[in-house]
Amino acid sequence: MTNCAKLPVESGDVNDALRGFFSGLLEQGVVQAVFLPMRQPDGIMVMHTLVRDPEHLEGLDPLAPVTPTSAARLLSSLTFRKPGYRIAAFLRPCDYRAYVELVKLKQADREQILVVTTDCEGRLEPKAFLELVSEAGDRTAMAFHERCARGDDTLQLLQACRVCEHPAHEGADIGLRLFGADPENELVLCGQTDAGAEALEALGLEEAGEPEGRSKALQAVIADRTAKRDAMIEEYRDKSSSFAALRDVLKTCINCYNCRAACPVCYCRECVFLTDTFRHDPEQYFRWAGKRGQVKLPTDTAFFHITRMLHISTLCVGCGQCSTACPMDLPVMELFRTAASRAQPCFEYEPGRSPDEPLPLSVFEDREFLDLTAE
Amino acid sequence: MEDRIGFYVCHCGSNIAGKVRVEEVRDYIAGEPGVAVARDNLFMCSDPGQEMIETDIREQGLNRVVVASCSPRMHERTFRAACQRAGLNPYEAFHMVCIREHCSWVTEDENEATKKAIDLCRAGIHRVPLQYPLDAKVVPVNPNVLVVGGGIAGMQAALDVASAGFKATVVERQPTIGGHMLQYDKTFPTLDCASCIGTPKMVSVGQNPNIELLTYSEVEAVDGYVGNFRVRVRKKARYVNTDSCTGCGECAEVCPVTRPNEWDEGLKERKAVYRSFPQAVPITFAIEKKDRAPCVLACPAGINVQGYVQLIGQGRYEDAVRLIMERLPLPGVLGRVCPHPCEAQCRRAEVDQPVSICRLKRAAADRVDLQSLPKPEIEERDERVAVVGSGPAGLSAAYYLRLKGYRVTLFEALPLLGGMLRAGIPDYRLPPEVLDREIDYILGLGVEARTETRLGLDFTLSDLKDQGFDAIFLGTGAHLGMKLRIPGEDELDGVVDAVDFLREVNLGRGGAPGRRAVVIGGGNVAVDAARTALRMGCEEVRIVYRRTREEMPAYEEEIEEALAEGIEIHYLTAPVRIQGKDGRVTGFDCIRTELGEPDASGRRRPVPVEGSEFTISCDAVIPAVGQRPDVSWVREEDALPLTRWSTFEVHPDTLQTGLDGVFAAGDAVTGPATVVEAVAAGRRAADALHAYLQGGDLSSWELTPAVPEQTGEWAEIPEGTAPEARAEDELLPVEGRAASFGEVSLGLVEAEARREALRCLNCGVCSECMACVEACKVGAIDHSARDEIVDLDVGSIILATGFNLIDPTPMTRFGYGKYPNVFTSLEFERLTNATGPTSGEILVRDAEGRFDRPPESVAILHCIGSRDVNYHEYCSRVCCMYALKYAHLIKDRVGEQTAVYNFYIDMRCFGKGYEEFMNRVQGEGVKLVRGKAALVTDKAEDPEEEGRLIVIAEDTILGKMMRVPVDMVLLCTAMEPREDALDVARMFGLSLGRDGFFLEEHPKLEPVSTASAGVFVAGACQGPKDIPDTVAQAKGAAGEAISLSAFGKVEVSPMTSFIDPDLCSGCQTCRELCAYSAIEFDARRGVSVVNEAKCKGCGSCAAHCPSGAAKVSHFTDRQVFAEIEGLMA
Amino acid sequence: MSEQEPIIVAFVCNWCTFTAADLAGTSRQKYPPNVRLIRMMCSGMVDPKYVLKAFFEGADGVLIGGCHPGDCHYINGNYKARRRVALTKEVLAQYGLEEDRLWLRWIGASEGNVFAETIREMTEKVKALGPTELKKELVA
Amino acid sequence: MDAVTPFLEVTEAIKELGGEDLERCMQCATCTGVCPWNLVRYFSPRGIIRLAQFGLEGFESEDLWRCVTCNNCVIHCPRGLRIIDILRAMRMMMNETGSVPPSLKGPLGSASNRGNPWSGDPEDRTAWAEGLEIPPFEEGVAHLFFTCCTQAYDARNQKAARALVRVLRAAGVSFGMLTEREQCCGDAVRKMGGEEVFGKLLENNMGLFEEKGVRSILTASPHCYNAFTKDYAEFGGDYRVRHYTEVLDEAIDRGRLTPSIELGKTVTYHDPCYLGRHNQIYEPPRRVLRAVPGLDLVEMERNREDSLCCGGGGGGLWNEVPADERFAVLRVREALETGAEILAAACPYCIIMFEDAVKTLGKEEELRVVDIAELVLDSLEEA
Repeated sequence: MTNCAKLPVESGDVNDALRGFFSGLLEQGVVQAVFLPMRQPDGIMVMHTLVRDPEHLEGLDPLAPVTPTSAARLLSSLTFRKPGYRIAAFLRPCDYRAYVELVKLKQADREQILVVTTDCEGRLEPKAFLELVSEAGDRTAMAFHERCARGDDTLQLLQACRVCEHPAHEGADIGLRLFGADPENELVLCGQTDAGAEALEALGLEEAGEPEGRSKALQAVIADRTAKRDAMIEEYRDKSSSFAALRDVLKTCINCYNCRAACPVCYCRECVFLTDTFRHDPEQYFRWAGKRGQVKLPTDTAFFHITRMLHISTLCVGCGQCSTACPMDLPVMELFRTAASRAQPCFEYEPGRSPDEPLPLSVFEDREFLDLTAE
Repeated sequence: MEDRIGFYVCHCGSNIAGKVRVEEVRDYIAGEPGVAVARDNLFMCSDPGQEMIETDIREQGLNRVVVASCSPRMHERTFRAACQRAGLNPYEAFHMVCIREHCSWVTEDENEATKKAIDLCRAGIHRVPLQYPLDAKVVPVNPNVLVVGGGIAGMQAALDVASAGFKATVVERQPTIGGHMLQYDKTFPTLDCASCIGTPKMVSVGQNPNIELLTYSEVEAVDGYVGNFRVRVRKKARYVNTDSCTGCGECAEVCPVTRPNEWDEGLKERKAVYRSFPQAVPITFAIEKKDRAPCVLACPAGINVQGYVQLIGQGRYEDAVRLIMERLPLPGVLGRVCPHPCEAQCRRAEVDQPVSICRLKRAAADRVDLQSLPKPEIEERDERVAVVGSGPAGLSAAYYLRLKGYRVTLFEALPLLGGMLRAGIPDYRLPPEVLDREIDYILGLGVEARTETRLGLDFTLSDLKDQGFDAIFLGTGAHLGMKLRIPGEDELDGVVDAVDFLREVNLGRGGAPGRRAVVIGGGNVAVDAARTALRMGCEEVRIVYRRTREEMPAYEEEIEEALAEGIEIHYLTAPVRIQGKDGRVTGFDCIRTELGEPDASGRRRPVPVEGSEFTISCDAVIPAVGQRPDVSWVREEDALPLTRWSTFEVHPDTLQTGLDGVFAAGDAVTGPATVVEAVAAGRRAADALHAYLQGGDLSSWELTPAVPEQTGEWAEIPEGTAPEARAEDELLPVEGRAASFGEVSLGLVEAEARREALRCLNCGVCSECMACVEACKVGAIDHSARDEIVDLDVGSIILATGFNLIDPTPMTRFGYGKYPNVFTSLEFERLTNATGPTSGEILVRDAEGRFDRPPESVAILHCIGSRDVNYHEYCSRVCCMYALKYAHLIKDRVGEQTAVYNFYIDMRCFGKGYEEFMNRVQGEGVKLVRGKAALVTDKAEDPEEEGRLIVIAEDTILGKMMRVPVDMVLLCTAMEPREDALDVARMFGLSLGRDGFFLEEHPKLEPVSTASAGVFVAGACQGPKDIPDTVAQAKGAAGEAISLSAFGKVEVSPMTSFIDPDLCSGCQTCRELCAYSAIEFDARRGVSVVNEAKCKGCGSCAAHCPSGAAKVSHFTDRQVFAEIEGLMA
Repeated sequence: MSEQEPIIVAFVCNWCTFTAADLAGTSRQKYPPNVRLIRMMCSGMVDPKYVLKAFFEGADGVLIGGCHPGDCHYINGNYKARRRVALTKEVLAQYGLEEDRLWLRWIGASEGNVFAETIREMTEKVKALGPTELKKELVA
Repeated sequence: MDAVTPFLEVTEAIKELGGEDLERCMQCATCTGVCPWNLVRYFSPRGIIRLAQFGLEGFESEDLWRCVTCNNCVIHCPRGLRIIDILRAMRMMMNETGSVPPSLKGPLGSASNRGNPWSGDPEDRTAWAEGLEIPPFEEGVAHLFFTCCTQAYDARNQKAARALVRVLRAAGVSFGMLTEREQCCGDAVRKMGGEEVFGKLLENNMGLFEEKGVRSILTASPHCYNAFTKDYAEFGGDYRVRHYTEVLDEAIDRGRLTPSIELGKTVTYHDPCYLGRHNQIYEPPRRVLRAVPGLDLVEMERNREDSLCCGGGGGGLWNEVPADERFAVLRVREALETGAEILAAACPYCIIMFEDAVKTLGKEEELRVVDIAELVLDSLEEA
């Protein structure tokens, strides 16, 4: 049902074209605010910014291949109580899928949001992004796109993006086409939902068809990343096949709980590990040390990670923010995607697929898992 | 203030100390941090034990107490009370560790038992400091009590509750209270007569102002908690108003339908309107209704077939005709020509053959002079309705419109009224006098008839409007014959269409078509034409039909009669050409056919066979290949929409044509169809016209269905229903029959009709023949009653739902169901009861099942289905005693010399006065054979045993096989739970024991309370027991309920959940998980909040909440973690 | 009982399995001493992190006992427990926790013999598997 | 004082040998009541158990050897006791002291020395299959066709066995035979209390089966079926065992075997105790009979679990029983009462007992005793 529209691009300036698009949305009153990545005053780092005045769209750079923190978590802070105004939000597929889970958890609202997503060629490690900006400046996004289109594998993509099998999302309202497209002279935007189509009509953009090479290119990307994903999961299933092995992987974990803070679907106001349930009585440490000779501190490291898996392994969309946030560079995303690869099929559940799918642990069937209880 | 824990380990005599070295446990725990005092004691639960705790708390300043002894389910309350007496908060201070049921009693090795005990105690010591104060929640108790089941247990409980001044509501599934006990005659051991001691209880329950009686009712749903239950009860429709019914029983006298009476275990009959037994409370009757019978559903006119068949069975022909005429004005006519689709559905076919319903309708009509029926009062209206066409549709519409008070004028083109009934159907099937009689009755109601006035010729539709008719009904039928479209059809003399031929003959104007006639077609019209031609003098009449006998649409009996009259039928023959010489028919060319693929109508298309032409010499050809309405009269300006088969296009429900106020029905709308469908459509049109004339908006008008929705449930067909041949009506002898138009079928003789009607199986049970309505002097009967839902608010519930008896049929070796004189105990109780099948006489049955003579000897077999791992392992406790009672009753009633043998394993006469009763009965000469009866057979081995039942058993005392020939065998069948025990248990929150009865909270200490607080059990529903124990339990349960009601408030476990608003992120998953919807969402603060009144503390929310915001008090994460850490340290 | 005797921590629902354990006791059924009962109001109250805590504290097996589906005192607590245990088993299986170390069983209030039989069976299975890796290694 | 004193050592010994259920007998006498013996004479298993409960002499009387293990008492016992095992335990004690009735000495000795109770030469074990070229059982062959000793050495049963082989071949069943090393399944031997002899037979057979990789066994006799499913399982034997009527039933159902010739006979079927009451196989034999065109199957009053035993089990085949006490005679009379011309059997023991009974009653003309396989063969258009 996607009916697409064209956005002319002069002299390769994609951001200028997008600025036209987003300011159009504001001027036509389709939305009252836009929420998208904007260049910071230093001109280098890009952060999601809420903009109401089209004039302030000067420094927008939505396609910059970086998301310092999860856009889903940020957007949910704008919508955990139904906002009185409509927002057009630019979310990459993984952010949108995390956002859908937050909607189910009543931490975010879907109706007031016009979601603009893009074919996602992945994001860079922060260092690699800074290098690219220093080289390409304003054209960083397009430089990145060209090298991806050329299949340049020297690019230091985030590990999470290398193995991400969701480079696009049908559920978003509007999808920007990059695979098999030529953004430098024409941007193709497709209305994937009624709201999306109406928005495009309101802007009176010229009709356009899907870029023909797109679906083949998309399938190729998905196939490649799925293979890499399966390899990664295989590798980490071996690497963490016992508690001792897990302990070794996590041996440098300092219990800073930063991965929890960065994770979009870890929605607790305060993590139970920070509550007094885990403020053990000093005597208890003494007893542990007595029973086993010695006890490493901080304790409950593996306990924390496994408990977090029990809480969110079914909701994990593999966005990689946890690994990015880990000061000790632990393979947190790999461990959690491995856990998810077991938990999600167990309930035939795919996070972020659709807002109507109930959370697996909030429902149950009359007759299920009969082998579990030897019935 | 640091922890000061008092630890007490109990010896429990040798129960714990026998295996667990309690001193070692005491000393180990003494060393644990926080433990201020560690003692052991022989019996902690004893008063000295408790005092020791209290004094330690006061003197040693303890703030925690841990007792290691038996299961907390036993004495947690005792020790909490001790702590409370000593000033501590019972929930904060106390924790109990079970080292008896879970440790000493189940462990062989002493060391392992002691180690396990230590671990368990240490867990308690770690947990108790983390407990915090909780105050028991007190909720008000609604003083009303619900008693489920009106047997002796329910009645006794209700009476006790009422006498304590509280209101009890008794819900009983049967139409009367009384239960099993009131089915008995005498009761052991005192031989009190059951009704003498039972009926006073029933009467006082019936009259007690504090007891509300809901009989013929069932509980459908229960929710809420102790003190505050809300119970939904379905009061099943009784169809008898309990206030006005005096229980006189007149209605039962006239009710034609009999059913086996459940109260008499099926040994005696009762009527569809019935009372279980004379002393029933309430005294009022009830009517058993199942779904409308299949025949009623099949009748296009929706006549209550079962109703009039039953009335005919009673010889009440006028009532039958009146019932028929509610849906159909021409009983006599339809009794002769209806295709009777009802008979195709009659379930009697499952036994032998369907009931001959159509002939029965005729039998009734022929025996009633319509004029003698009381004139229906008609409330005159001034609107005028023109009914065009006096066929079945027109007559029906005219009749019902007239009954509604409209001034009806009937227009008929032909000189005589009746349409197809007159002109189509020959006299030998429908004598004109029958038709006239019924038409005159209709006219007699004030319908004005104008014959020989043809629509389109003598008047037009607009004329009618001008003449002031407010509405018009078109019943013009389908009188135009269809053409054969073969050469020679039009131009030759001797070719006459069947419809025209029949009309002319029936109006007395026609002559013989010729000497040798050929009729073409296979329907009723063709057969009628052929037999009429025969009667008009044709020497030879043949019917030519393109397909085979099976496909012929004519009625089976008509074809039979035609063949019998010598008419020849050529199957698989199709018309080709009619030959003629100088304008006259001389022959008829036709061709053989074969049946090919089925056509659109599903009938197989006849395909001509090459070169098989042949000629039939004849001088007359009568085509009868279908009719269509004559719509030549319709003019342009009438603008009457027609279909391509030239029938009127009408709205399917209202039957209104395209023209406002013009309705139509019958063959003119459907094309040629059956008479009954036309009559039914005429009645529907009358309803619609009535609505139209009252200015009703017809757009939303719906046909009120003749039959309410169905649950798909009919009376089961009793086994062993003897097959009886279906009554066939007498026909005129074949010879000479074809020479006259005298009616061929003479109908059923009265005796045969009455007998045929009694073959009806009464599928719907109550046949709604309304006989009872007339018989009831106070007008208490209301067949339109519906089930009622009643919501009760009660504080406590007493379940007294009783028991069932096992069905001994599968135990083939005892011969129950095979030999008529093998009875279950309950069946024998009914034999001894004065209101039973034999009015209290103990008799045995002859081969046909009739009780005729007293037995000379009786065998009573104990333990049938009890004490048997293949059926019920438990002993039913009551059989030995009632077996002795039976022995006494037989000796007393039938006579001293009657031999009574009891085959037993152990005589269990444990109760007060029981042994004395056995002593007395043995004195009266009952023979006790110590050996379970193995076999009951009728295979005699010597003359003495001929015709009697032989019980075979080994007498283990004699060490010999015994063969005891007797006339009657009584099986002491096991008491077992009700078949719906599991559903009832789940509805009230109980569980079932291994024996399938309701599980009490504790077999010894809490026999009448259950796991579900506020729900008590009494009587056999909790396990097999006799009346004394049942009454004792009933008084116990009443005591429990009264203590709740009297105290007015009850402590509810404070261990409910609560949500910490600072931690809650408002994801509301807990709200979705909560089974009691006890969690609401506070949108303003964006957090979920627990409604503590509704929360039962199950912890579903707490176990899910990742942040730990939702906690259950007394089972918080910290407390459980501490317990685990203590366990494994 | 020497050190290497396996310990099974059993979270048992108060209304059904705890009562069945009482019944096994009153009818003096003998079963191995390796099990330690922790009373929960419902199997639906068992938070997956309790199972984790038991294993990390050195338990060799964890049994969760609940009422038969349909018999739960709180209508459907046992159905929720079933999904939570399924998830816990799936996640812990990744770290080598064998199938027979974590059991969920429906044991009714009147099934003392079933309780004893289940304990015998599970002790046998857990004994065959030997001590858990967590018990040997110090993984806090 | 003329009294008896309990001698509980004997009771303990009986319990040791598998008779422990005797303690839970409540002496209700159902077993005596339903035991077929009491149709002809007084026989009280209850009485024998009573003596065993107190270890009193008298249980070793002649009656101990009368039980034909028909299982009727076991399925009706209200305490669910394994009565056959109690009596068998007492018989084992008698075997240990060598005091076994003379009629059983022969079969027990022959089974011990010659591997079959019929004193048949082990070499001739497969002689009955002469000319049928039954392939030996080895890798790739689906089922082992286990020859029952009675079929190997009894002439009448050899005929039935040959018919069965031809029918199985027509049904395309892949089966093979073992050599002479195959010995008696030991059911009768064990039921006579010859536990030691049974052990020898079992070892031989299980070793042979192990050696040849036998997984699936096809038996002609319900006794072999029962031995391989129950007795061998006690010693770790785990085989898929099927009685031939089940195999034929499945073949007919799958259309691989279609009896076509009309036989035009009325037949009644006798449920052998070891197929019916012991193993609840009632319907397959009846479905096979119904599949044969022109066979009108009529049921005797005592059918399925109420069937009356032919008297051959548990050593009954070898016991001397006066004519008026033989169950087979009663059963043949019942068959005649149904008006059937054929009494269909599915067990070699039944065939011997019924053939003898028909002769005793002189009813050879009116009633033929036929094995089901023979009936099926008669109805097959064999190439």
